[in-house]
Amino acid sequence: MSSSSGTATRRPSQMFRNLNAKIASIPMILTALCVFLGGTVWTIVYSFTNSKLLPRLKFVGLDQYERLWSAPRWLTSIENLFVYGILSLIFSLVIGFLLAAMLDQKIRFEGVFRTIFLYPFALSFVVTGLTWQWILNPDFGVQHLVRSAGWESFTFNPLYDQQIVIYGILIAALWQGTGLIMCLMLAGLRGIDEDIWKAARVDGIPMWKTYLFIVIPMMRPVFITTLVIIASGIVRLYDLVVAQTSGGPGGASEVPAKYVYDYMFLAQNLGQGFAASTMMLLSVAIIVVPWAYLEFGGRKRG
Amino acid sequence: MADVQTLNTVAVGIDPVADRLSGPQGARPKRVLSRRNIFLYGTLIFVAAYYLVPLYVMIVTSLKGMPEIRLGNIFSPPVEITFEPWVKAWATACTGLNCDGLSRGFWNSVRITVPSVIFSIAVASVNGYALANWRFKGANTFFTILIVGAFIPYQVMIYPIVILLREIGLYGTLWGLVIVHSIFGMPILTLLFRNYFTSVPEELFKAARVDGAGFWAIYFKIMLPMALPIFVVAIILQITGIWNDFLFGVIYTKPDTYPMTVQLNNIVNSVQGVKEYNVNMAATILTGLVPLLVYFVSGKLFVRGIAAGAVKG
Amino acid sequence: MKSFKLFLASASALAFSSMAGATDLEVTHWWTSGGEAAAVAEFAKAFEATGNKWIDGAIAGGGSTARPVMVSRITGGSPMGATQFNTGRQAEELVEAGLMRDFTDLAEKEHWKDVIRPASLLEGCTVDGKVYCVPVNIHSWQWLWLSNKAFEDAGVPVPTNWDEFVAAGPALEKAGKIPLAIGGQSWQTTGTFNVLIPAIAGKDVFLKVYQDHDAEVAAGPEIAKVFKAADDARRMSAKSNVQDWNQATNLVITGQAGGQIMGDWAQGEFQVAGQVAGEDYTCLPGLGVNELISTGGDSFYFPKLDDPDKTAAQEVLASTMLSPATQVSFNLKKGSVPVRGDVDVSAANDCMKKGLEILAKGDIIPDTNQLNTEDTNNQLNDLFVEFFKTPALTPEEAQKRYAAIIASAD
Amino acid sequence: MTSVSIRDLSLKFGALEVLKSLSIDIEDGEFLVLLGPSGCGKSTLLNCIAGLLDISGGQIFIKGRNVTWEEPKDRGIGMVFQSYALYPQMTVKGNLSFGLKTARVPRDEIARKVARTAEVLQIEPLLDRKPSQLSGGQRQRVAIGRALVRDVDVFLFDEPLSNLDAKLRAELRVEIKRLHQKLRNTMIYVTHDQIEALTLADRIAVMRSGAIQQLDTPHEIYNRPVNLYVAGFMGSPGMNFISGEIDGGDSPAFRFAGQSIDLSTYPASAPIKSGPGIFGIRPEHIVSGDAASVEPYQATVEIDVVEPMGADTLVWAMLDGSEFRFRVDGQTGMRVGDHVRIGFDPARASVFDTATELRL
Repeated sequence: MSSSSGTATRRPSQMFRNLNAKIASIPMILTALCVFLGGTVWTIVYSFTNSKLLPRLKFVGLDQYERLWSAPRWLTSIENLFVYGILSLIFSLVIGFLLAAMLDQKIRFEGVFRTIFLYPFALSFVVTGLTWQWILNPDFGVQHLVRSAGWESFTFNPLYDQQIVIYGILIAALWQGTGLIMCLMLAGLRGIDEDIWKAARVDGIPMWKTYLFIVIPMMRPVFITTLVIIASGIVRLYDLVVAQTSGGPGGASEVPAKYVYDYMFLAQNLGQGFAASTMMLLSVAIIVVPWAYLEFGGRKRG
Repeated sequence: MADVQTLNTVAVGIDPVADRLSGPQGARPKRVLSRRNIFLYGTLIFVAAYYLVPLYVMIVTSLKGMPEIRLGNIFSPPVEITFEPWVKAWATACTGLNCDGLSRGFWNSVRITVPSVIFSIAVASVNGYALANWRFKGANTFFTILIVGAFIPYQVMIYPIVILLREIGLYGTLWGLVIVHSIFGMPILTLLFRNYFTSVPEELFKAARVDGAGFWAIYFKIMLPMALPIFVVAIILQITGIWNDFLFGVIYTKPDTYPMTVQLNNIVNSVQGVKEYNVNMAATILTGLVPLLVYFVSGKLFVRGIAAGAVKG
Repeated sequence: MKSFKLFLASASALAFSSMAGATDLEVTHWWTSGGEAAAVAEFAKAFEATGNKWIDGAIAGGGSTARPVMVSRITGGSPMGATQFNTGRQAEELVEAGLMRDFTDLAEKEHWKDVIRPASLLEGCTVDGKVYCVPVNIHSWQWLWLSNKAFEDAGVPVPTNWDEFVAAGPALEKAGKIPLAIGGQSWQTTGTFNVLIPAIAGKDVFLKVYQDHDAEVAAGPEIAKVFKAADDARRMSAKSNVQDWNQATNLVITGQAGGQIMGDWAQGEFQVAGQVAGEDYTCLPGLGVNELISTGGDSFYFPKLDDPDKTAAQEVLASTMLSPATQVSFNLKKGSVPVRGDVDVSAANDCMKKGLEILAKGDIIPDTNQLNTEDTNNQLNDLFVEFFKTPALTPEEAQKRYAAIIASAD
Repeated sequence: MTSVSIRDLSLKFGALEVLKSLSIDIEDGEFLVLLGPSGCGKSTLLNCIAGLLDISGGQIFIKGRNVTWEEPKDRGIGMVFQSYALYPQMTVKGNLSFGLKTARVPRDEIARKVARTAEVLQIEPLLDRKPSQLSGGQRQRVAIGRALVRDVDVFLFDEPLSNLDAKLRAELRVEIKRLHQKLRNTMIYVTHDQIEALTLADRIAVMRSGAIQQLDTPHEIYNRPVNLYVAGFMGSPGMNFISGEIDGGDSPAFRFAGQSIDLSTYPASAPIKSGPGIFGIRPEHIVSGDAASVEPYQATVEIDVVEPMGADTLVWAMLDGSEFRFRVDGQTGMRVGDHVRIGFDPARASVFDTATELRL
């Protein structure tokens, strides 16, 4: 041993600790910084310009935002997203959980039912939209069927009625998405210790109470994953609307993501599209960033 | 006694050990024809019908001729079954001057999906592993940005990515599209893998370090073989997501490399006179066939994989 | 042909293998309906006759789906060989950004200035005195297409102008017909309104509003009359549950609807369906009130490319598209009017002949695509799609919003 | 010669100081036990020695080499974990040879070493099984084998027996002791079980909230705990404590509730001063019945609870308001309510200053 026990080695540079882990994370770091953060900053900067077809740095202050908030279509879009978002969140969670709870009752043909509930998730929103547009078409879909069965005054044409068109979209969205939610919930239920059920039975607690007060609180991580999936889907709602109604009738089913796309690419008014993007990013940031930071930012484990 | 027998019959077919994760654990049943069971199965069958109707309508419509569609309602079974719409959708439907249906798009989709799935999962699994086990300084900040990124609508990012791909010279290439899919798959997949690797006992990781294994040795020899269930989930999610993608497919490729979904859109929207609903439906089913098959074949693995770690916290 | 030969020479000097032979040239467009596809085929045929290969890049779903793709690809550095845009301001910025190819030499050599009429078409392609695109056809919006069968069924004579048509509305409805077919796509509702302006209020008002962007006129009594007419149109089209323009046209073809306000491209659909003008259907230019037509249309732009073979092929394609033979065969299928005044159009049907006459008389207005930016058009689309589908939105209220859009237009 | 030497080691997580400037020197071949309740930092310290946690300050030497910033694999250590941490997808043989393979040891040498280790631990029949096919005891044996096979200087054990049932725990405990006697490697062993500590250790370091309370032989720690904490933690059942007053001076005594215990024979480290104090005596140092009559201090107590434990019986009683336990023979006939004479020698007791909690 040449190095006597008295010598002190200096703390090596932090740069090279876990060097391999850092190298392996380069794609993630680049994506986070260049795409998500960089793209966001870029979008925000250009939202203050009057860029038309191509991005140009001619600043016009808040003009784009003033126009955005006075556009009836944008207001409709926000309102639609709000209604759709709340209903979609509630129904996805409730239906997903109820289906999972029913499948968890030691039933026969569980696999068959599970596959039936899950298969729509394999289909794209475009396919979902087309199919439901077809089923909800008043001239040959459900309304036609009921009317030809004798109930002449029956009216069910959500895609052609401005007041309820957003519910027509919701029906299709739930059809497509609840299977995955059910799957997540089912996985969560299977992760519950069986002793809990024994304890509840011994204590004579009714089943619904056990679910509500014991099981659901224990499934917090599942609900968080589910929430991320549902919520990110809500903000991104676009394909389904385009495939089902193209925003119609009369712009009654417009959504913010479509506003962004249309103004960026159809109207060739990038500035306006970026302003709408910024508003979306802002609302996402207000809701998601504090939560994500609490959930993932702190030093957990250990 | 009757109760016990019922229980036994119900338990048949469920291997209590092997299927621990996928086997039922809820409250146990009492009698097959109890009021509760009638309610349970009744509800399940009713809901299943709601989920099946669109598939039924798609299949039935695709087997009808156009005159029959115009007359009958969409729910009635075909009087005369014809496979012509399927042939047309696959091989002869026209978009502009190209009259080769979806057939070309199928192979394009395969060519896009395979490398995208492999690449995006490779990157995300390494990310998740690094985040769960190596936690270098700042890692959580990047991860938080990534999770917030999961909420950014794709439309918002189209333009920055066009510029990005142009700058690195990959616009319009297959690799450009692979990168785009990897970027947008990264948040959810990384979350999935991170959660899974976090649920692996940390001592295992420590033991491997004491044994002299480095970052990659631990990943390939210890973590990877243990993570198969979550890989199945990731593969299923990515195959469906990428196969079904339309937006990136149309914007970041060229006509001769258009994926199936873009061709589906072309067929469905190329209205020549009247809408050929039967052809549209056949094309729709054909396009959805690959992800559907994936689900039908591996649905059980999917649930098991999710249970194995995706939902832990 | 000099520059073309120059290109050929340099290309073959660079590589023997890449002779002028079959150069693939990708052409993107959104012509996917029956009549449109048949017309595109004429271009492709003529181009392939020159020994090159036409790679068809059709994107279905109309300009609104296709244009983002085209713009992204051009700005993303992966341009196609040639691409369609509407004649007008859609590609203005791409030209300004130097992404498009300058065809001034070819235009001078082939005397485009002399053969293309009206001159406004080539002006639309000209930026700073240089020619950047090739107009291929003239489309006019101002047509009312009527189904003779529908009126026969309703027991009323086929109208000869807008007012008679409105008067016949109740009779059509009684016979279970949709009086006026309008597709759900927003550009169709805006188009309908823009056709009503010159018909109801006259050419001057149209130009004041769209050329000068005079908000006072837009808020004035003349436009109020137009909104009244639009209100009639809204009532008559209430039951029209279709999305695409050609589905709406199909309602007219099959006699389910009385009429449709649509551009002359609808003629292609009648033709594909084997219908004869005057017998099966009737066309009223300028809604039968004020016989004038707009001179919009389609143009092809050619992005700058690095490959010398493709650059040469671009030139061949541009030249081919404007050649007299192609102009005739293409436009007959498309239902549009050739941009050349020196071609033989005796094969044209009645409706097209009417259009040619009006054109010859010079009763023309520019197309809104030439006057407005896409931004303004899109705002108008938002307004009119809402107006036509929302009975609760009064004409007065809509006119207020209309005037505001015009005021902010540039 | 010192085998492992820790100098001023400290570790902070943000503002939280987990390890507070620890210094320990461990002799070659010594068996050191880190003992303490959960959360005292003993496992953290072990992880620092292993290099699995980056420390905030101080240095670590192994075999005279400064390894403070070396990778775990370069420190010449082997480690055994509480949850065994066997690689589930590898066979026992795979588990044993993984580290050697990583270090690129020649294949025949790996085979030789694995065979030898398997022989030492008597796990030869298990070599081709997967961990999921093994019992808990077998798994832990494999885990020990994994550390053993690498021929290292220092073994680190992180609560290796906590997941086993009582019987297996006792068996493996002896086995580890035997292993140590045979190999004479340096071993550092973390546990919260004082029986394990007392039976295995050459020296024990009792830890509390990141600091070492006492580092000494098991005998010293058991008999002469430096403070109230160590006294209370060591021994089962725990030491009896009585609060009262200390009388200093020439004939020192401990007074409580009218009673007085003579401390003149107490081996104090310094002259005893007056003041509030705590008197501690282990249950096993109290005798009862006739034997009590020879002890310097005697008292009569009423029996509260009797806990027969087989070999002996634990008796709970009240001594003038203080709860009191003592150990008697398993065959005793004592009953609840009986009045019994007890006695002990204050020289075997420990007396603490109430304020500083330090032993006098």
